[in-house]
Amino acid sequence: MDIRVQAEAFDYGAEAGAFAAAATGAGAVVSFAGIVRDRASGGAGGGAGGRLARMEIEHYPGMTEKALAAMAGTARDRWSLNDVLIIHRHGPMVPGEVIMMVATAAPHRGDAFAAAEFLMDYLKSRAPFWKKEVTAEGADWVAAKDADEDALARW
Amino acid sequence: MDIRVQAEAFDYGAEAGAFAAAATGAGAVVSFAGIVRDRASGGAGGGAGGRLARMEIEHYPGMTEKALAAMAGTARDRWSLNDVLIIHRHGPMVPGEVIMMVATAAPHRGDAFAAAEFLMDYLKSRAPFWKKEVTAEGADWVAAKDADEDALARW
Amino acid sequence: MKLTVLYFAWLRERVGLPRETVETGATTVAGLVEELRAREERYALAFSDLKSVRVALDQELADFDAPLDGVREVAFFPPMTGG
Amino acid sequence: MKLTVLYFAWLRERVGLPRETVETGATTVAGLVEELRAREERYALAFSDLKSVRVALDQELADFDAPLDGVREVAFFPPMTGG
Repeated sequence: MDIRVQAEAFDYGAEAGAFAAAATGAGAVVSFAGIVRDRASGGAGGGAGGRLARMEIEHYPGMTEKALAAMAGTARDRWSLNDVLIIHRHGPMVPGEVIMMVATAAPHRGDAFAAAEFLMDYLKSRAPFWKKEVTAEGADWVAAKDADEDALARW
Repeated sequence: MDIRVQAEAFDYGAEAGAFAAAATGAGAVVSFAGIVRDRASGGAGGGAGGRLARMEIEHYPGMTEKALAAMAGTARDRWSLNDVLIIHRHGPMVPGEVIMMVATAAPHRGDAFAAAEFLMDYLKSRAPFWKKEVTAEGADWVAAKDADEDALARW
Repeated sequence: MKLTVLYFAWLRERVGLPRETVETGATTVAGLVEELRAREERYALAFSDLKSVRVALDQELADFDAPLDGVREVAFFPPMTGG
Repeated sequence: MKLTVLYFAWLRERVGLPRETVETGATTVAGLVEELRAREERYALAFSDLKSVRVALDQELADFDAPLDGVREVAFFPPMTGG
């Protein structure tokens, strides 16, 4: 299990490849990458906003690591997994940059998919990160979506 | 959309990384890698079998490419996707080698996950590939699992 | 009618060849299977349990009651195990 | 009782600082919020809509009616938007 919270950019392909290569005995690896889009989310409505100049992610040092470790632990208790990787960046980043990734390795694909989706749903709404979007019109905190909160109900 | 059926090994990390980098405008990339396990599947029961020496995958040249392209097309019709990648190997391979990968890029993570799972479920039971496992005791064709057939019902 | 018939995986092994040209009067897949079964023991063995046999007509999955009208390539194989 | 209080995202911006030490007699999070609101307009503004405020006690998510007994660090922030 490997959990990293960092300002530095990372190489998604290299991380996903190394994770899959290290997952001895696993038959299935699922990985997710979240990427900075080129349009702002458009506030609470979630509609397409203006062209995004950059994104800034604030987090709560200390709590972030604990929250991610707890989520990964829950995933390992709940599904049959060989390994879990979470990397999440904070600080400024521009469109096209990878914000974060989650990877799961399991003997069977159902477990790998379910655990990855579970981690993403919890990470969206229960890990202390806050996104701010900067466009030509100014800066705006991204509003949490009801759909993201609702997604937790399925687990 | 990129679909490749090949005997040659490929670099999962490099492919996943390049796919994510090329997915302009996507916020979410999901990738799946299927890896040769070190134990045989144990026949129709699906229990753990003996130590796997190698796996051989037979396919139906011509139909394979058409079937994968049709599945990818259905996924693009059904979900909002920026891009789809499928690579599937045939021929002999040893434990730890990557058999195949699927990657999906979408504006939102729900679409990327659903499309990747849909493609995996269809690929398992509707693409003309057949796995043979070779152990010290001999060679055996992998039996299709009822669970894989049942998984199609959810789409 | 002349058809190219393909066999894959254990069907190929039981029949003993990967492809052959078959001259048939059958109008459906089921009729073709009956003709093949009647030929030789190895065909009878390959087609002994049709629940474990799938068929594709011109590279599209089909049912055993599908007509062979206009078909050029018939493939028989076990349930697929890709991924 | 002395508490370290942290603010994140727009709560930090409205309050105007990321952390402070607060001397309080409140026994619950809700009591602490009332004290802060009464201090100055910027606090009243930050806590004007509690439906948009989340709280963590010693780095664990908590409710507004949670007791402050033994707590050393209280953090206020908007709903999280990670991933």
